[in-house]
Amino acid sequence: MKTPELVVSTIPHVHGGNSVQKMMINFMIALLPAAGMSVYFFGPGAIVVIAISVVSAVAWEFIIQKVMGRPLAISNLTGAASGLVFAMMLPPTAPWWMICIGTFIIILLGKEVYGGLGNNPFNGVLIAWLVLQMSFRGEMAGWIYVAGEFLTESTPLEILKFEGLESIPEYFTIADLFIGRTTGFIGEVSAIALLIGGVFLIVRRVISWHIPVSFMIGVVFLSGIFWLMNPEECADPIFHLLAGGVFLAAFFVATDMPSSPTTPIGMLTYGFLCGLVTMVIRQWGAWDDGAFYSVFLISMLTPLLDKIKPKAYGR
Amino acid sequence: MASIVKEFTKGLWEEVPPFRFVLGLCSVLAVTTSMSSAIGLGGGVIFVTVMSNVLVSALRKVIPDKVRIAVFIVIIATAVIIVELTMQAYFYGLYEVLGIWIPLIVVNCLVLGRAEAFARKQSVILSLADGLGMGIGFTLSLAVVASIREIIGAGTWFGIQVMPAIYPGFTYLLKPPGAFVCLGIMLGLMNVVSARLDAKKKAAA
Amino acid sequence: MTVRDIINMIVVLTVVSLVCGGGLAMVKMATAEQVEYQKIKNVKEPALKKILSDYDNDPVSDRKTIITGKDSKGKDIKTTIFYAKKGGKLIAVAFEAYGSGYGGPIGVVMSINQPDEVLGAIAATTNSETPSVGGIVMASSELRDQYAGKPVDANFGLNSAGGIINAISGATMSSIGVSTAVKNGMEIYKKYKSDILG
Amino acid sequence: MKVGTFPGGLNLGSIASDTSTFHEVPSSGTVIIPLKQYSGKACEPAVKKKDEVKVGSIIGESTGNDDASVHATVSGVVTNIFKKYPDMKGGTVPAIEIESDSKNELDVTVFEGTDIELIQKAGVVDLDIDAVPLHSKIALAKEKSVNTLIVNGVDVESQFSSRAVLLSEYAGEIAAGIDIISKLLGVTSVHIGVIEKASSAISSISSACSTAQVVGLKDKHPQSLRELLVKAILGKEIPQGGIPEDIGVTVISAETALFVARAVNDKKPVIERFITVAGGGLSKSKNVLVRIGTPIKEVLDYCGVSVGGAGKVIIGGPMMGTAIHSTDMPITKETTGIFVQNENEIAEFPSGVCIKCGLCIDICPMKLMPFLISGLSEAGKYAMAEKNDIHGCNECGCCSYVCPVLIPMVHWIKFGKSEIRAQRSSE
Repeated sequence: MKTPELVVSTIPHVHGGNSVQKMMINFMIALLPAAGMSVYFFGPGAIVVIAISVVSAVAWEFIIQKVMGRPLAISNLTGAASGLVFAMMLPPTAPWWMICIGTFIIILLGKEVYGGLGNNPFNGVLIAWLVLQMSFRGEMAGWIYVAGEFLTESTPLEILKFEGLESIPEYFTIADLFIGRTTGFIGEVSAIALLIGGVFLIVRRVISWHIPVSFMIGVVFLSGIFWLMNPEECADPIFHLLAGGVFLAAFFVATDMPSSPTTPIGMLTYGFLCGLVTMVIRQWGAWDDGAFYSVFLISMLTPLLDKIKPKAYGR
Repeated sequence: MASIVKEFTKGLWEEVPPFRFVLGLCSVLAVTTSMSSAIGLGGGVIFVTVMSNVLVSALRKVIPDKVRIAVFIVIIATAVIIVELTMQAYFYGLYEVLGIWIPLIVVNCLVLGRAEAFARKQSVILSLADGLGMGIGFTLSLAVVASIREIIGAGTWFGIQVMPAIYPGFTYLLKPPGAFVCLGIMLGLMNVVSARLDAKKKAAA
Repeated sequence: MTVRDIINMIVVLTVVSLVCGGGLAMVKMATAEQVEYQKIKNVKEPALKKILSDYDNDPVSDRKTIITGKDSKGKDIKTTIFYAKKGGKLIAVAFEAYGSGYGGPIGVVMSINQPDEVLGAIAATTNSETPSVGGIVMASSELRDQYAGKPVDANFGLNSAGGIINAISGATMSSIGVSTAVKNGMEIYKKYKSDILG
Repeated sequence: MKVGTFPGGLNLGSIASDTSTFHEVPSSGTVIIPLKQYSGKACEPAVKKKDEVKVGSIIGESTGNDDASVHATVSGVVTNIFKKYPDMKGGTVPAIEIESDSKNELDVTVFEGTDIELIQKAGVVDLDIDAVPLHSKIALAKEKSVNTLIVNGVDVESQFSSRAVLLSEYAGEIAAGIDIISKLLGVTSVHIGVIEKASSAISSISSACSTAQVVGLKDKHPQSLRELLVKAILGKEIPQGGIPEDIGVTVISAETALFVARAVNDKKPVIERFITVAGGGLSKSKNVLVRIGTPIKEVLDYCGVSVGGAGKVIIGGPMMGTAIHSTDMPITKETTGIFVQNENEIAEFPSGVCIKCGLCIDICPMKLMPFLISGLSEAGKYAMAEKNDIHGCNECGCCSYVCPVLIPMVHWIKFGKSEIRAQRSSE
């Protein structure tokens, strides 16, 4: 041939430019409102926790990938994003060594031992959180409350569980829960900030609406049944939706890609089951909040839920 | 003589029961919360493997094939009850801690496995070496897992404080999921190390 | 399979089982005494340590079992007596007696100092009383202190029944149980004194 | 006006496209005309070396049901008859080389016969992705008693605009062609699918063609595929592995109707194509009228498109087209458009580990699970891939386009399909 050789390859010849890095940047941007609110309510302690968590997660990722002889993949920002979500699930008083242990577990036991990103059957952040919950109960429950006067050391759900429904109005109103003027893990307190972030994620197509919406429907459904049966002792669905980690779990934890189903019906089932189990734990369980536990439990069903395929065209 | 040494040492590395054959895992998971219970159970297992191997090997020509499992179980159960009684008589505290796990040595697949796979076909001396090696290998594995779990989980070793007093104790490792994770990591490390060794051997050859 | 094989199987199984059974029986016999000692040492010694003091022997090995009457089914009731010695000289005896409390029998170990025959101290062994009530009775020194130093033949009933012991308020049943146990114990001591000290 | 669409698919945000009329590419020295420009078997050459031909002379005559006549597109001398000339699909076809005498004399021989014979003699094929000879397509449709005709007025890819321009410029001829075809088929309803945005195309075809219903369609890739055209316009689905005729529908493209009108009314053969040239430094795509057989190089030169040394020339669009290795290849009836990429625009798919984000499932217009099928093909588990509807894939490329870890899913699916085909044929 006379002309120079042209490049030949299979289709498609163009790419949309989507990448894990872009998704993770969007993911972290979506967490910024919640992080900002946590700094406002909990003070500089929250910044320290977030900074330690993000930096140590990236550092562990670097070290572990070097030691294991894997190609470095820090630039896809999954480590940083995991560190940020993880910080959201810690109390503002979390000691530095505990955060470092947690991020180590995220990267090693949550991701790299399975062969790296995409092969992990569970959300590494949840694994680390559960390990810390089992090991350091005291350190995982140190609330401080900075903006405004000191009210209580218990979270709304602890008050509901151990003091009863009638004590809640003494400490919190629904508006407080919505804005975040309450106790809890640094990222879970402000429902409005999480909602803004979650909607941003859905608009940017980083996550689909199925899991968060069905998660909340599950919570509202079961708490509604409990409430209708016994309005004297059970809190109403709005309280259950706003208190504790439902928003954080629904938008940022349950939607972890490798450990959640991929098909629409699978995602809807997954979210709904997460919501139900959350309420079961809150109602009858030993823990006050079940949002994160339920996600971990239901993510074991993911391979099964992935068998629910959409109806193919022409089938 | 060389074969005796070989049969003895294989249980220490090449065929170390819990990590290579993934045998006897329930006790590995259950009793490794502290060194003393791990060593206690390990001692019991050594005695039982040695005794059952020796007896099975001595009787190997007499035992009819069809009822061999029944005979093995009778022999093993006898050895286990001797261990239980002895422990009750002389190490009562340990006996209390280990509780159900001592009688459960009877169904530890390691013991029956060695009787069935090795002692049934080999001479008494070789069986003795095999049983001893396997038992010690099992005990060492227990000790390794227990050391990791006790030192990191509780900050102690044989009940003696080894970590500084400020150490908070990573109690996750003392709980059942911690045992699984610890065991999994040990299995992984064993594979990595032996793969490296094999590669070296190949490179040398 | 021939008849020979079957017989062979049966013979081997029987012989192996017999030999193993025999061996086990021997081991059991050989260790029986030590096992009993260990059991008592581990179960009773903590209670004994609470009520005996200033001794230099091992009360668990210096023990004697005597028969103290018969129960409703005609079986012998056995009581084990522990001897505390100092320099080879008997300083106290200790044994266990039972009274009935709110949630079943209450076991109380008591020591009787020798040779002056006064009550040394008491402690609970088996205690299935409701923890919040019976537990208080046994844990508080209020009841225990009332017994210390009393002579053996004092009236150990509650003062509501003409005795010398004040019941703990709110735990009358448990107090009655403890006091009955001590009373029973004193009866045993007085009745079998010659056996105990002999 | 009715508006239809299908679930899934991609809005590619098409580049600025040329909506002016077609520029004619001047004929040049030599043309190479393959004797197979459609799916079917090649024609026998009807000329010998050194024969003189004129524009419109038959050089390969259709004899059966699965071929279509081929005509000379310039006047001049046959200089070469190739037995094996490389085609863009990687195979070879027989081809005829004609050296032009620059006179462009018309062949005055007049075709005679019934409408369907005229279509066969004029060499009309369905000018879409799979160019099927039209007379055989009509025969098949009659056999299956088709009652609906869909005219595909959607450009094969979003970057192209030739069909939309054609519909507004040549509405009258297209309407006439549609009438002829619908009479031949005896269909009761006719739909014309046009992209909603192409308002001038919609208005002119609506006024020209009163019997047909014009349906507006969302500008989504791959709307031009007939499966999705049927879904968007009629709401029906074609059974997997089937053809539209199975559910009583036949789909032809808008330019086919134009050439039918010319063949039947004017007795003119198909010697040219209306195509779009896009990419390669063009700020705006360009619509051109090209004689069949013109080397692609000349078309690109005419449009002022530069191909760097390591660039890419794609026949068809960037999503579904075929990259060719040389610009010496001629334009054929199968050429749906030309898309050029410079070296730095070429997308690479180095393949990462799937992170199960579900975007490919979201986007797949055929409602498949692309990551699963491609993973199974890659692992060689073809039976399982078949169970997961590997044959339902129409290779539109959407899944790879959105994949954040750049898995070449279409590649693996195509590979899996060809392996399954190979296994079948060896059995």
